Amino acid sequence: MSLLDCAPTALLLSLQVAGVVLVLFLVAGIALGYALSQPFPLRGLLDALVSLPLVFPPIAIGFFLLMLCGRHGAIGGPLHEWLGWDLVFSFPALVLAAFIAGLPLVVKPIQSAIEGQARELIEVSCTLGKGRWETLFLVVIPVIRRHIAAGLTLGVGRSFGEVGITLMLGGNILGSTETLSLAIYNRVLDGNFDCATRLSVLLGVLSLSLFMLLRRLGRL
Amino acid sequence: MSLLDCAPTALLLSLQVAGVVLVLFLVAGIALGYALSQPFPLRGLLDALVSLPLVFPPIAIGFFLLMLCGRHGAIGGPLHEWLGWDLVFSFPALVLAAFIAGLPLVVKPIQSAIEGQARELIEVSCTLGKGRWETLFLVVIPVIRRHIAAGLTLGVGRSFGEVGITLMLGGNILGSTETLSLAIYNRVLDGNFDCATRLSVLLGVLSLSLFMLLRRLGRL
Amino acid sequence: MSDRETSLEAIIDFSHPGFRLCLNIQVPTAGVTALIGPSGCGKSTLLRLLAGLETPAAGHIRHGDQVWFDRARRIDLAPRHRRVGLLFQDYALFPHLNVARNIAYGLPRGVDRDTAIALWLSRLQLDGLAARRPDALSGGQRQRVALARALASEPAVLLLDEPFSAVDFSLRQALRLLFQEVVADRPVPTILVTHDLEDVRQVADRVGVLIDGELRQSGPTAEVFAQPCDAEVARVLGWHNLLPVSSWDSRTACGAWGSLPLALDEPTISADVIAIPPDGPRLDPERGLPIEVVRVTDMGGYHAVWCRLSDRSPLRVHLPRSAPCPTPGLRTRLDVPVETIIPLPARSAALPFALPLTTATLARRDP
Amino acid sequence: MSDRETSLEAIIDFSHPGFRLCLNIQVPTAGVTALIGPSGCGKSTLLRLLAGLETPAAGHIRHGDQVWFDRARRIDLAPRHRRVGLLFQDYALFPHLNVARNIAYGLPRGVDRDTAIALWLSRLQLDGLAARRPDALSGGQRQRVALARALASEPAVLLLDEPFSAVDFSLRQALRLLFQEVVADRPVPTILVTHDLEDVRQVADRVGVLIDGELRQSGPTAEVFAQPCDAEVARVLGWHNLLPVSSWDSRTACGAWGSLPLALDEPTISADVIAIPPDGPRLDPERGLPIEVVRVTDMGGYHAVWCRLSDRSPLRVHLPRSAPCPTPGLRTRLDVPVETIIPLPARSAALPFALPLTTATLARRDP
Amino acid sequence: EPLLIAAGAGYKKPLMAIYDAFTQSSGTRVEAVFGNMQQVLAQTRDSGRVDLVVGEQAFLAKSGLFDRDIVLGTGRLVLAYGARRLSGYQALTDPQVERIALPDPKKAIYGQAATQFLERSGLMPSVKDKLMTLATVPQVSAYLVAGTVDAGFINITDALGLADKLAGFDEIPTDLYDPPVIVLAFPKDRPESEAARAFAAFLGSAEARTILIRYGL
Ligand SMILES: Nc1ncnc2c1ncn2[C@@H]1O[C@H](COP(=O)(O)OP(=O)(O)OP(=O)(O)O)[C@@H](O)[C@H]1O
Ligand SMILES: Nc1ncnc2c1ncn2[C@@H]1O[C@H](COP(=O)(O)OP(=O)(O)OP(=O)(O)O)[C@@H](O)[C@H]1O
Ligand code: MOO
Ligand SMILES: [Mg+2]
Ligand SMILES: [Mg+2]
Repeated sequence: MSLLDCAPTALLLSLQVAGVVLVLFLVAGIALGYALSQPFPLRGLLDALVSLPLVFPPIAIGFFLLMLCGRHGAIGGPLHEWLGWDLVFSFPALVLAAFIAGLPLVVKPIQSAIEGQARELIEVSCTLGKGRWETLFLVVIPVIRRHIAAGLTLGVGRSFGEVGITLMLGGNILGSTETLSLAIYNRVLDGNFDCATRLSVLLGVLSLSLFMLLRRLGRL
Repeated sequence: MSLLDCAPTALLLSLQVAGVVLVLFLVAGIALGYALSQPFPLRGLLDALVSLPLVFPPIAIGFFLLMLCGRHGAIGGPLHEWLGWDLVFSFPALVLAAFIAGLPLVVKPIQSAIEGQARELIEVSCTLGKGRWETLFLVVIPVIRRHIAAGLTLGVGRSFGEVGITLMLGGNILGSTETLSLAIYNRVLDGNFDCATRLSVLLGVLSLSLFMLLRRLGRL
Repeated sequence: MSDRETSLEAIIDFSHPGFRLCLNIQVPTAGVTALIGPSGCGKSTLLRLLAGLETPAAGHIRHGDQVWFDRARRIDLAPRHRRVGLLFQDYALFPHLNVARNIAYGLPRGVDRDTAIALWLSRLQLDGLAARRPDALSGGQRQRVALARALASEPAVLLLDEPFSAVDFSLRQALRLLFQEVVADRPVPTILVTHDLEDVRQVADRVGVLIDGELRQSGPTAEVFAQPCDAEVARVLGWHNLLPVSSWDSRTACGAWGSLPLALDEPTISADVIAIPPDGPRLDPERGLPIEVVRVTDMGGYHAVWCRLSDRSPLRVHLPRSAPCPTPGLRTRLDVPVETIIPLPARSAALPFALPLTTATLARRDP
Repeated sequence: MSDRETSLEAIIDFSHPGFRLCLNIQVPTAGVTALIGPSGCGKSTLLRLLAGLETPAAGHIRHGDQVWFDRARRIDLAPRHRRVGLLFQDYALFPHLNVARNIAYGLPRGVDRDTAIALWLSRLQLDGLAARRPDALSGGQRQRVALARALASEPAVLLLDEPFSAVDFSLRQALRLLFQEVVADRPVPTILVTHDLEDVRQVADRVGVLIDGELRQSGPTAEVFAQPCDAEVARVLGWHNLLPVSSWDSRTACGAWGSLPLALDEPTISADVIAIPPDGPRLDPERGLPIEVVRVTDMGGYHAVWCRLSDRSPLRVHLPRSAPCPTPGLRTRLDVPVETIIPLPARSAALPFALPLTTATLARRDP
Repeated sequence: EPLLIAAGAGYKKPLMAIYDAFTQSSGTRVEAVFGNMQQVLAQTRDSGRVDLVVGEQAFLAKSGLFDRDIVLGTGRLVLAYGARRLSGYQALTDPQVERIALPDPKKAIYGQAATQFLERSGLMPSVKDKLMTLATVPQVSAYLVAGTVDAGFINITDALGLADKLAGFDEIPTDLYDPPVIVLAFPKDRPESEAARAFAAFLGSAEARTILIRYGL
């Protein structure tokens, strides 16, 4: 029995989701981390909002998001009526789920690194005539790259393993919105431990290579 | 309808679990972060092992742990036979689940902080005659306390929200091993959205206060 | 542009808990202005304020016609628009960039990077280090990279915080010459903070003495060195042998160390402290202050003799090589000619601090 | 314990990519040993090696009878057991501890903390700063806290990397005296790395000159200052006016700057470079090297005249106040008496590096 | 366009077989969703994309999301053994049996069925203290496999699927509980497609019947 029998398209799907959220994490994680490291009104609120998804059971978050984004929901309703666009059960839904689950893990390490290490270097960069954006790209990001790598490792790792939100929003449709971790979840609940083990090994190897890659990047 | 009708003992149970894992995270998170920031043989392996639980669907991890710690399992079997002790369905099982889910989130930020900031200060401390342990407590921990707080926030947050492992190992037994997040999970799956919302608000408020506390600690 | 147009003028009032900086400073374009003062007097703080990294509680900062800061008019130009070349006392190099890229970081647009990098590397004797990261540099090498970075950005104002403190004597000499050249080539208001009085003498046209957050004296270098306004300034200027006076009249000064003759013409001169220039006194077993010789050093042109007065306070005397050289441990006397003794007040008033526009603001802030 | 017993001896071979440090050093207990050398020559690296923060590729380090490091015998004592008081060039204060706790960090057991803290605060003129965190200190204040921390730990060996570089002149003077006192009270092998030659002259009993990772000269301070073994050492020692010689015989030396008479007795003396002590020459429009006066500074006891030779190389001359003072721009000549001119080789061999125990090891490592 | 069918997790195996057969005969692809019934209902309501739902009749009717349904068959309750095989359900009173797992009667139909059985068989008073209420059927199965519980009530489909990992199982006589009626229901707010009707028709075919019987429905 080959892996493909267990979950033919799950691997590809998971990699696609991981690829997209990796990019989203890079952008949103760094932007939020940078923003949260500087004082502005209501910072505390934003700070809490970012971390909050972490503390709720993913399946509950999934439920609430489903209600919000479904055809009868406050967001999903208008979207469906005016644009004819359904988020639920689609690829973007998988990405949204992975994003929400992993974001706090990316933002926190980046935020505390900027607060701790980059302050004086940001000042130098300003006196040398660089603006916020240039400073971000030329100084902040490279200086805290180790922490960015750590954050991305956590965030992408978590979004690999996430089941609850993905299941509710993505639908867990066999062969279509079944990610690798959903496939493991499904096989486990079916009692198909053989497949579950194979898929777990696959996921493990995949994640390890991703970790190595991110670590290398953080060291550069 | 009061909160107590929704889940009479869940709050207390969750707080107990959080309290115990907080202590465990402090110890294990800092110890592993310190160890992983220094070169030693097989460091890469340990590093990967710590992060790995993150990428698997919690319910799958729960399953494998259940198989391992159940009465027929490689660990649970001998324990049960010789000591008459069952891990599964007990309070320690809840703690184990929370610990495994949150540990990588605690270790990673601590590790990258020690690697980045504390190096020279550790050297100074050595020349001033302090050993590894004294240096750890007198220098490393206080210097990276901001990152420790960030790590603990993530770790405890995640262990609050964790459902999959807890459900399998703890049993999700109403009134006995039903944590707050399991209660939310259960109410949602029962279709009791009213209770689920109340409990979510409770969990949200609880987590926010914990976050504030940890942030204060990180600033001191 | 006339000199007046691009000079830097600042009136600043700023506080840290337990420390207040309050001064009025003008830095013309031509020549170098040295800023000296005891450790902790506020030099680095002043540079940070001028660069826009801290915000004054009151006052204004003007560069030529451009207002950088004005509390009353709520103007506060961002640091990056001030185009200040600031050398941080702790260098603050970018740890992730190699030497060449650190230097190139602030290069203005349109400047050829490679040429500029090569130029600054060779000017600061950093050849061969272009590809190194800062953590693989020695202290003096780091300092020179930071200096190159500040100079290469072609700033409109140069603020250098101890730019030569970590390099050896001969390199320091070379850097001073280089610095004079650079400043002569592109005259901009330049403040040089330093603890090395050689730097001041050799490089600075004007000097300001900052003590406890106040500008105590300022003027052309030679003038300030020749006539410090009080003993604190004299100490900053490296005057040796400042003896505290417990009582004095126009003819004599007495202290724990003994007594010495004075020749005060005007009664307005205070002599809270007297200064004894080291090449004034002669050893004479017969007359003068009793001393014990502690140490004698050959300084090339003369012998430096460290002695102790009767109250154990140290005194330094320079004897010509032709004079007999005493041995450590010798107890003898020191004849101090009355005309060499310089009377000084212990402490004079600070230079005036003017806040024409913002006194109203200040008053409102502290009811 | 006899002096020999607790002196510090090291034979060290160590490499960074592109830099090699290779020397043999003995530091006796009594007195202070200064270590000077150009920026980047390896001074800080040597201190780190002695403290055990870097590991030599070969060699050994002994403190009295105790072997700290021996490559051949695979001994490498951990830094904390070496009891070295190391002042880091960049201070490396603990950012989370206030001044008092930074100072108290390394206090030996049994010492009363409060007394010790109060003592060191007042000794280093840090009173009132006990409760401050390092980030609220000025550069010189930080340096003094780091110095207090190193001294207060009552180390068996003191290694200070530019301990006075960030403080003003008069405080520096006070710190030198304090330092001499402290070292006299508890004599331990002490290495003082500094770029300030005043520090060396005033504080050091011995001096070692490190150039490019090699010990080029070492000996009693006065001796080394009086007779540098080559031009590179002379430059480190602050000798002015080192002119490169392109050709010479026993009677004349010629260079791009012109030619000067020599009086070499022995043919073994090389004159790759000649040194002209600044108080040797006299201005004389009639004879000597043609010069242009660039700048004149009143140095108190004399005038310092900076001139340019015909090849534009700088020259510094000290004229007594009694002599007429030239004005900048004046073109005249400089008469250099032949007996003041000092011939020097450009570069001499390094002091012997001895690796008696470990040559075998070395050979094995590099086949 | 593929047909999206959502169903309770307990019917996964027979339904997957039927979907395969249907796709082969009609050429219409079936997208399958399985899960907890609440989840399935929420997804049906909020996604608007579910064509058909398979579940227990009364439960689906209560939700009010459906117009009509077609009966597929009845589910059957079994008592499965974890550590070692028992002689039958009467052995549940044996003191050796320490833990008996059952799905939550409030949300799982087999939980309800198990309670009915215990009441009607009169075993309830003597086993009450050994009962362990878990959330779902798969969870009960998991503990059986892990050997953490001695016996547990699950459905026959699961029991057949895990036959080699369990110590054994016994069917409960259908007169001791009301067998749940499994139906195929058509959501109200989704227009009935051709394919959906074709699938409903296919369930009546001999091929589909054979599969359902093979899995004990
Ligand atoms: N954040 C702060 N809180 C309180 N006091 C501060 C803070 N930062 C600096 N100070 C104090 O302000 C004074 C001026 O500091 P500053 O760094 O400007 O001194 P400095 O003149 O540059 O001294 P140095 O020559 O030693 O570098 C010092 O006495 C310092 O202790
Ligand atoms: N990690 C490294 N990799 C390569 N070269 C290095 C590294 N660290 C230091 N060096 C080089 O080693 C040499 C000695 O450095 P060291 O810090 O000992 O100099 P130093 O004598 O203390 O100079 P300074 O007076 O400027 O502080 C320098 O040329 C420096 O560039
Ligand atoms: O904790 Mo989850 O709901 O299994 O991803
Ligand atoms: Mg300063
Ligand atoms: Mg150094």
